Amino acid sequence: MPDNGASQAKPAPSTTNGAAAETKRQRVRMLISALGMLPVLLILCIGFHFLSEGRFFTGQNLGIVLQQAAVNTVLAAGMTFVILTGGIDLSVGSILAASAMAGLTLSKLPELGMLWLPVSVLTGLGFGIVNGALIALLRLPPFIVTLGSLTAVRGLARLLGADTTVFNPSIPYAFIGNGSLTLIPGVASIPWLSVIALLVIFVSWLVLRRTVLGVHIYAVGGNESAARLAGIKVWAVLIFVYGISGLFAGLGGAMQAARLYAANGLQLGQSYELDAITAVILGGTSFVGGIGSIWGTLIGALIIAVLSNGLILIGVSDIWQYVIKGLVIIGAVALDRYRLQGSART
Amino acid sequence: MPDNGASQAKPAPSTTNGAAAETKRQRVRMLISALGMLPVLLILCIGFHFLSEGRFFTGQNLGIVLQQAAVNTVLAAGMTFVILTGGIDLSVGSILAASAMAGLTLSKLPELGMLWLPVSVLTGLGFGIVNGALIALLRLPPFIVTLGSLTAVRGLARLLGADTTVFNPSIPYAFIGNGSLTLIPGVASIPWLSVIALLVIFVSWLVLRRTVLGVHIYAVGGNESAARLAGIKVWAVLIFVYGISGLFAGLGGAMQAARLYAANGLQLGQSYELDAITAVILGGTSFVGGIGSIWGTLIGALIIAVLSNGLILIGVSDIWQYVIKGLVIIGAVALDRYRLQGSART
Amino acid sequence: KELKSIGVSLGSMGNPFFVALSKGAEFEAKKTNPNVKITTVGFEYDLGKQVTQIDNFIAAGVDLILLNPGDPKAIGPAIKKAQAAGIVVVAVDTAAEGADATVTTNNVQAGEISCQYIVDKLGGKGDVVIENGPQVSAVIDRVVGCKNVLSKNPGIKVLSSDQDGKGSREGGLTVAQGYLTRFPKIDAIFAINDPQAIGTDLAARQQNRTGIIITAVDGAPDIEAALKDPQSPQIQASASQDPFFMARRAVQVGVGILNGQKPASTVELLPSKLVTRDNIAEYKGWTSDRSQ
Amino acid sequence: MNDPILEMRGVSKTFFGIKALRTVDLTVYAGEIHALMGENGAGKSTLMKILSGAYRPDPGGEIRIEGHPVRIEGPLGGRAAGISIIYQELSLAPNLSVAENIYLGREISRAGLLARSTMREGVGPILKRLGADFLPSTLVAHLSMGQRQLVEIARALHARSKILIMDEPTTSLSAAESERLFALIRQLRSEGLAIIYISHRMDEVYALGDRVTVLRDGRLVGSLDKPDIRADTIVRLMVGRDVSSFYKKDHDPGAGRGHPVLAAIDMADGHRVKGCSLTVHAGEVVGLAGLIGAGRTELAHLIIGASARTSGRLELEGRPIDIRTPGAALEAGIAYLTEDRKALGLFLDMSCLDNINLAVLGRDAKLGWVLDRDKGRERADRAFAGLSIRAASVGVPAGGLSGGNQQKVLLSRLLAIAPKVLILDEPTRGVDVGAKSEIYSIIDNLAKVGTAILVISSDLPEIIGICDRVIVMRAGHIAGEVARGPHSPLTQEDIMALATGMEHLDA
Ligand SMILES: Nc1ncnc2c1ncn2[C@@H]1O[C@H](COP(=O)(O)OP(=O)(O)OP(=O)(O)O)[C@@H](O)[C@H]1O
Ligand SMILES: Nc1ncnc2c1ncn2[C@@H]1O[C@H](COP(=O)(O)OP(=O)(O)OP(=O)(O)O)[C@@H](O)[C@H]1O
Ligand SMILES: [Mg+2]
Ligand SMILES: [Mg+2]
Repeated sequence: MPDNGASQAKPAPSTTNGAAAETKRQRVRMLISALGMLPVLLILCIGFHFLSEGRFFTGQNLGIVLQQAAVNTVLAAGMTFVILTGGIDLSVGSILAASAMAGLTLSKLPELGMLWLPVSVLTGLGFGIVNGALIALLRLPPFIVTLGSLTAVRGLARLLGADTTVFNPSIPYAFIGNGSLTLIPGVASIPWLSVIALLVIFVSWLVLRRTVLGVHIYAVGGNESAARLAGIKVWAVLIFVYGISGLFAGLGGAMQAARLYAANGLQLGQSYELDAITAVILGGTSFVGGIGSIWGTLIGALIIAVLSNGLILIGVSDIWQYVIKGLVIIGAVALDRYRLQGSART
Repeated sequence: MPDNGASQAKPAPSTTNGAAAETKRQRVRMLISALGMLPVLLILCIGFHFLSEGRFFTGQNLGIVLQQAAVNTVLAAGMTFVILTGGIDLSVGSILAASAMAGLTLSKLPELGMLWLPVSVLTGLGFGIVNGALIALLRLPPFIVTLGSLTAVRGLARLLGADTTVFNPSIPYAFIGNGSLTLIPGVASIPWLSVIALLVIFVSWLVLRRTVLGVHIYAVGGNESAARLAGIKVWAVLIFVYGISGLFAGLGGAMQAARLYAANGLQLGQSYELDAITAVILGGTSFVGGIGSIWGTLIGALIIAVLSNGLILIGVSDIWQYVIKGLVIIGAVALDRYRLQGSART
Repeated sequence: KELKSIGVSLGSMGNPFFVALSKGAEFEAKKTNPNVKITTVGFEYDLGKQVTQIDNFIAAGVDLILLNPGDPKAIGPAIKKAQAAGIVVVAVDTAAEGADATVTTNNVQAGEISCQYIVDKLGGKGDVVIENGPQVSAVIDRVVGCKNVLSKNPGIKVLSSDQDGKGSREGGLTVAQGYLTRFPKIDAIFAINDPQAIGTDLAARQQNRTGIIITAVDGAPDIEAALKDPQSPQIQASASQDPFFMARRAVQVGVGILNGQKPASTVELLPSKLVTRDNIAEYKGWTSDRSQ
Repeated sequence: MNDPILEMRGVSKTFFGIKALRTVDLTVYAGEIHALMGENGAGKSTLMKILSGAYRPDPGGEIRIEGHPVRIEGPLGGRAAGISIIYQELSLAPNLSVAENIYLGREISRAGLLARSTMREGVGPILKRLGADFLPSTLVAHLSMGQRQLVEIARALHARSKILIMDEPTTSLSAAESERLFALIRQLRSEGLAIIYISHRMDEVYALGDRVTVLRDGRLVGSLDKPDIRADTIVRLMVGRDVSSFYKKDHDPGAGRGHPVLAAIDMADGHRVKGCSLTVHAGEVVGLAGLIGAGRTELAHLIIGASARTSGRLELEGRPIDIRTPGAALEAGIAYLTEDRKALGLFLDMSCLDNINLAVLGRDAKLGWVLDRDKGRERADRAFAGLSIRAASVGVPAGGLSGGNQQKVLLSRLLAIAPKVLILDEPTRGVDVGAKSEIYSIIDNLAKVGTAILVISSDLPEIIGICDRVIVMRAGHIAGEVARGPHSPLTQEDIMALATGMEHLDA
């Protein structure tokens, strides 16, 4: 058998030792690229700390930052799923508003009040699945479908409250909006909103990196027609990711409702989709699909929250906040590109 | 010459006649796909005409629709260039506002007042070129760059007017905003705004379809690395398309300024980018790049304008306008997809 | 207690009204303490964003928060949180539940006088359009005021009140173009603010429609110009507010509370005055010198 | 001979610390066809991309053209130096027409306006010479792989350069097209062009090559002149050892031909496939031959449900089966290897590990969902060893591998399924001799254990070498079948006669 002999005669492509070392090096490299924006985040934090005369790194302020990042983190996690498949979901802000409205309206009914939280989340899931079905089954472009539902669901959100603010100061589970989980009594505590956000990130990571479905999501994003030919049910994957995005938007709506005790169909969640997308892209996920990680998204969301918090903390005027935010976003990506130039990514 | 013999032995691949017929068939097919949404537009118009008891197809109302479509058409034309290369420009609304502010501020100076129009347009061009340079030279993702300038340029627009509304009731060239070009005295006239929009579309068509640059734009969108290997200066093409998008946004700013005699750095042009992108995508241009036509964009922009105008005309309330607009946008694309299913496109 | 730093959260900083408000607040605060630190932010009508801003103010350790509440009731919990951190909260332009004090224009009354002007001019008979705007409480109040007056006059027919002019010239222009095509006869239009009124006028002029009475609320600089402009005779009145003074009052009240002086009433309503083409010459406007 | 037209001296190239080329020398004369050979990943394409300006070489080397040292700056520099190239990976813009692609970067314009009709006319002669059956105005997206390759060739020829580089130009051409191309190449040689020709097909190198240069692991290992060009010498230089039997066919289909496994009856898509029936038995390797555009790929797509059929039915092991999606085909045990590995096969950004395991993830998973990463890793390591895939590790993205290695990764995915029916569309396209013989022996071994195998190939020697019988398609129909009898071997002539429709003329 000459062919077998052949493959033996040749030096094995890589010894087990070499392979292990290589894998390790690759892991480190992946970690670096996943945590790509971490240096930017740290620089921002330290900068704000000094400029605000030491007000940034206080327990209270960090709690506020975490809490402010929470809703956007949850939306961005859903958005990460969608963008990994090469799609986009513009409707998360509207879905968030509609879910919050549905939840709050229900919470005012005495018997069913306790159900408001699951109802909120399921409302979001429902809208997400409709988006997904239109995209996956009718093969419509995600941008148009979710732009359509951005508009239509916003209308529904307004209808739900008859265009007024729905308010319920005694909403059940209000603690998730404003309470904190005590880690060490009297010393360290973490807002429930942040706990939820971190859980969402963790679950997303599990799904994306530890399940078959996760690989399928990356595959659909990397090469949809190859995925189809490889036997992956592309339509199911697409419905799943838009469903998840809707679900997380619904959860975000519940979080906002618990935080504000109120919701307004017109105002709530306006242009949240831009913040969520920004977090995802800052986190290194590619618009083309197939490349990216959920940890990057978390860091992206934190950067946005730190930026908003820090600029107010150091007393920058509203106008200049715009200018600086815009420049920092561009600068962060430019820095990242520059940093990666030496490494394996092109 | 053995090769010649070979090709003669085989029946000639296609006679000249056959070739001409094939070309013609292809043209027809392209026309159909370019005008893809025309049926939807017509259905909408006719529907609104009946529902509004014959108020839609009046000379005056058509003039209003054309006028309302004008600014979005101009923005969408620039967006078509960008999307054809596979990019996106989210900053057009902000650039429009900044250009209008710059123009209006200048128009109040007695000596330089007449220069406001070119200054507006050039302001837009300037911002566009900055966008393009960041994208082409630093290789940053278009979404992030233009999202950054969406925010930063908005801040600059507010700075220009010190955060108030700048107004000038006696702005030079006001006729382009509110006047009409008389075609047949007393019978037919067309708003100057629409004349400008149509000119923009025509020029865009010339550039895209009749110049070398146009082919290069399509090539970059179709296969960027192939374009690079063919010696096309991809960076120059990218700077050009973002520059054009900025230029048209500047022109849009001038049109708005002349129409409203006023501009407000914060409010003007808010979320215009979504309308512009919607027009482009409704018009059949693909987000992937390389596929699409400027005529489709025109029809897309008209659909949006007809929808806004028609819903007000038949007295649908604001809330339901949202719901219906969203559904019509999705429905239009779905219809288009369905229509094409039988034809050669896959 | 000295006023060292103050946080201001207003609707939208691109609106001249809020700019005037913030200037008034700055003026009064600087008068109290020249070294005061003022942070002014716009919440773009997003309640969540406003709550976030209040959190940030708490973290930054301000003494006084001046806010234009995103929702009169729903902002309550956030206000409580600020108060728990020892911060005085004063609401301007819109009342807020639980605030230490509120200083606002009487928006219902503003809507009333603006529409009363229409009724008077029409002699109690005619077709009127209420050009609505974004559903925030000030706008809702104005429309309520307007409807109060119009409904007392059976001869007045309200053609429509459910279109959103987005509070801007452009929105007003677009909506009015639709109205003018839809209704061949309109006698008067009440726009919920000045930019919408001007946009409405532009639409009417474009279509050569005359004889429509347009009124609004605000008394902003651009309506001042329009009321003086012979080319826009259809814009006839605007119920003025005085944001500069309103903010000054709010800061005064707030400083008072900081120093232990409870105001007589938690809500201070500033009456609105109607500016018309006749009395425009006497109108001081938002930008006139305010150092008195 | 006279002075060389091209001299490359000490050219090196490093990709992120990995040396792809180490001080390579290459000398090419005008009027010769210079074959460049080497295993997958040896660095052939990289060397040529340096020459065309697509890559910048490491500092230190030198390139001389007609004796003058040149620096080639970018693709335009390559063109200015008189070099044109057909890239191995097709580099066309699918959204542009054939003419626009051929003229890309060198468009003709008059008064600033594009002269489309002039361009269309300008490419007519060259397309005719290549025997292309499509129009200059056709969109490239509407062309099949083979037709696209003809466009690439037309583009390179059209540039009228001194040095013409062809990096595996015949990978998707059928015998007739290849022959026409060879005639053209020979003619260009007689016109004084220098042609650098890269191929993994020995027969082409014998037929064309005046000289052969062999690369191994980025190093130059030798040059052979015409008289020395023999399979054994080349192969020994390439792989550093002997590869004795090339085509491998040990399984015995003859007497003990198994039961029919796959039967496709009257398949049609109302378009390109017009009623085709075929049967493949267990343990049998059936070839599917035909000219490009005959509809072979399309027929395979119909069988696995990748495109919708308008008529026809399938039987698997005698039972009717309804397959509408590739997923259903895989579940039924029908695996398909695509001819277009970049667009339809691989996930270039994903690791080789994921690419190899993709189809069996669900089967391996714990609790039905949770990835079994150890199993996946083992499988990938086995595939790497078994097919001697060359890459830094199983973790590197598949996009970074050389073409042949990518093909092996893709093949590993299908083998992981252990299918009943294996449809291979151009399985050795762009694969080096060593790997080819490995793939042939894999096919042979699968046939031995009873797998039914359908091989679509445009490489006739390959079809003849490994198949038991050959079905020939022509213009969407099954034109006939050529069987291997005890005394009548398969011949290229019989197949070509069916493929071109010449058998009627003979009769
Ligand atoms: N752009 C690139 N980035 C990183 N590595 C590369 C790149 N291009 C080629 N390589 C590596 O360089 C080596 C040589 O590749 P090359 O494509 O030149 O091989 P080849 O001889 O043409 O092989 P084949 O016969 O399979 O086409 C391979 O190890 C390949 O992985
Ligand atoms: N995506 C496509 N769009 C339009 N036409 C196509 C497409 N793919 C193939 N064709 C056409 O279909 C016909 C059959 O193509 P197919 O690829 O099935 O043939 P084939 O015999 O497999 O040829 P090849 O050797 O090129 O693979 C060809 O004439 C080709 O022009
Ligand atoms: Mg190669
Ligand atoms: Mg094929």
